[in-house]
Amino acid sequence: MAERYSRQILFPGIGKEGQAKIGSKHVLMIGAGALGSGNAEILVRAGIGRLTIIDRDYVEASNLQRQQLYTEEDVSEKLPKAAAAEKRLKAINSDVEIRAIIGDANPEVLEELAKGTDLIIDATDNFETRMAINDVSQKYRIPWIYGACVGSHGMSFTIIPGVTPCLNCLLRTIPLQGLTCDTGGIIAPAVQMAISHQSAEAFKILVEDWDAIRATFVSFDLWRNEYTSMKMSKAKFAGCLSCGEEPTYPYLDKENRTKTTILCGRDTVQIRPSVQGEVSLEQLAGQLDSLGYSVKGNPYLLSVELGVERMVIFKDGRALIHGTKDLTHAKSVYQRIMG
Amino acid sequence: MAERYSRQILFPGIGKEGQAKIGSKHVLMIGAGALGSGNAEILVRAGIGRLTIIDRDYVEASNLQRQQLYTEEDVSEKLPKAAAAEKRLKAINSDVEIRAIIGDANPEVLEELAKGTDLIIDATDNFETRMAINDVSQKYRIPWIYGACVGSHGMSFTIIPGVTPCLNCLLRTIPLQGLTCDTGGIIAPAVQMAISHQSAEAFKILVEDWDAIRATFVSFDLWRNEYTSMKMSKAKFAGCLSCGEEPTYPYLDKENRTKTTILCGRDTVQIRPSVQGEVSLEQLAGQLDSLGYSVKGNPYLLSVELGVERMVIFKDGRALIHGTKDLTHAKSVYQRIMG
Amino acid sequence: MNKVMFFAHLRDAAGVDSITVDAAGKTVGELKAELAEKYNLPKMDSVMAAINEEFSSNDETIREGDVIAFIPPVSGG
Amino acid sequence: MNKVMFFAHLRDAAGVDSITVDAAGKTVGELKAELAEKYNLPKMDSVMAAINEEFSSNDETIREGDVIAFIPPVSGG
Repeated sequence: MAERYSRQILFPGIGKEGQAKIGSKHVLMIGAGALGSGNAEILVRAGIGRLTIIDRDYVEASNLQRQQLYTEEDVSEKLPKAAAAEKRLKAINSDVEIRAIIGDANPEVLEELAKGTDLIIDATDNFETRMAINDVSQKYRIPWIYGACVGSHGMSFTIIPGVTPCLNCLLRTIPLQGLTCDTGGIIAPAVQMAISHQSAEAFKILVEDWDAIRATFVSFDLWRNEYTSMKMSKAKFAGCLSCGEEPTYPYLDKENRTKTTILCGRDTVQIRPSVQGEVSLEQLAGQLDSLGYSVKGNPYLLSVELGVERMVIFKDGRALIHGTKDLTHAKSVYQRIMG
Repeated sequence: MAERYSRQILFPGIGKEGQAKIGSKHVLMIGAGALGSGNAEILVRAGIGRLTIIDRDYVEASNLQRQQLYTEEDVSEKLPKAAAAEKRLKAINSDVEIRAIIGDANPEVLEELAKGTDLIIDATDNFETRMAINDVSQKYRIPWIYGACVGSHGMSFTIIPGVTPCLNCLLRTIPLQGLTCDTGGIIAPAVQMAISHQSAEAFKILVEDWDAIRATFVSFDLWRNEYTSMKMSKAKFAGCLSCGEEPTYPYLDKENRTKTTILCGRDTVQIRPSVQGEVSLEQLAGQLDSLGYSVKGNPYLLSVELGVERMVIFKDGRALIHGTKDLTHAKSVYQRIMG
Repeated sequence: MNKVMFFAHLRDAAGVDSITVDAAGKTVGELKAELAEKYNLPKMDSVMAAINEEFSSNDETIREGDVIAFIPPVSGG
Repeated sequence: MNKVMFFAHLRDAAGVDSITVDAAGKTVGELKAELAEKYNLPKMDSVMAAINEEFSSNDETIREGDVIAFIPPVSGG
């Protein structure tokens, strides 16, 4: 199948040399949801050498509208996403070495998986994992590509250690509430637009065309017909604890992460978010209510019915997930709503 | 599977009402290559009512790098793209009524297929078919969405009869040579970016959110980090024969189309393009040569080895495709090189 | 005067695409706090800001004529 | 003076992203013909033109300061 990659070898930005580089590289994909599906498929079709992909969730019916690796059969078999992704990716390109991991991408796991890879692609749905990716990227000098989407809106930014600012320079803290696909909805074109940007940047990094890297933070809205590029030359923060002069990689620290505990005999998991702060219960209630979730509350807490589970969330961001004993699943449920 | 579309129903631009509309609409997809694969998959995942998709080619190894509906198995079985697309789309969403047609989308076929549909999506690789789509769109008052990509570059424009200018207003004639994926190469991120724009516009048309339609002609280059929107308010041409005051729909006319003839006993098809004009043989030779094709020529003609077939092209655009008796295949070979 | 543009769900929250305010001399952080109160905007502390299409921290001082954009970071994927 | 920008493969053909020329008073069609010859640009007759980000036909007359962009239509799909 030498013919197989002929059309991308014809593209002057890749060429024969670039194709050989792509074939020798190892990419780590964090998440196998919408962005993970699309980014993984593009890289595998392009003939990447090795792909490691990690995801903690199962394929559900509500995923099919935008997660391109999955079919109705995967839903009825309740396959873990990582396993279903591996199956499809192998049918697409049997030459690529694929390692699929069913599990939570916590900082220890991330550090272990990242070692020796050439690029990390962000396909997660929460900022806690992104901040850990960001620290791992700085610690091991591995580029990573931020991407996210909600509704018809999305954004992307490429982070090259030692060259660009990092995500911690921009955010300085983990946003306590961010719009997610479960609270703001999502349409597939916005997913694909975020993927287009992430995968184009991935190709540039894999073929080592550093001059071509997009230096701006891009943000778009396909329904409102908007496209903005924000220059980032002044964004680097010397005091940044992730990429500054004296880095401590704070998001690899056990203190700075969501804690999950099973509450004995109660079929309930308690979630303590990594950042302390005040959640606006009123706003969250309004949002969840307008989305059709059944919400009850008082000034101290909110209770939301989420199908199988019920989530009770307190003003400080702490939550109880009733109806499960699975720590990873409970964290996933929490982060899908809270971001 | 009421849950299935929940995330796009959550998006305010669609909602329950929009989802019901999507489920009642019929889309005609012209082509099942890169743009056809991606656009069809998004619409089928979104729960479109009916999809008609037409394509004349077979799945080849060089398609796998960017055509997301196909696998290695489809290549080894040499499946027609329409058949392979139907198989995958049904596995994705068994509720959608899919009609897959293996054949050439010539003007008669287009007219017949378009009747009664709500939207035509351009996923073809040549301007002759696009101009015929454009005339059918005007004649039957059906919106269509132009999309195209080469290298890391692409463009899209939405055409609403009676509202926007049409493709014939912009081009005034069929470009005799346009860069194609076979001459300029292509990377998958550029395909996905064109699809993002086409499918977002498709959603707006299907849910009848006319105010949200992008009124500009969008053009981008992911490797050069460019994104341009061209305003089209002055582009409508009163004398346009497709959408002007006295339309004749010239591209539905038998005179204005590529003619193919089998040359008896020679295993050769002759191609006469719809537009007369001078092809720059020198430039074409240089281009094909730098792409690695074996090219010979003299001031009157060029001869190019294309794997199984050999194409001889004359200064006036006429060509002989040696090595085939299949009219549709010969036209496909010609248009892949000449656009 | 200064044009202030809202992106994504901030626009829904504010109810407008953009507003014109006199923000010269204020820092980005001060403008955020002011707008958060006036328009009841959620979580302005984690919203990114750009002045004339260039990323800006909360400490940056706004000058006459600067165009400010507020872009909320998005989490979905 | 006028800035003229080339997109996609026109840029490769011209060898530059953009040039500055004095095109005031000329029509878009005249400028196309002139540049086609000077830079040996292929198939300029089917290239779309924009003046100040607005689509423009070949008959449009260019004014001092106008920014012109040439966008070749792409066929691949």
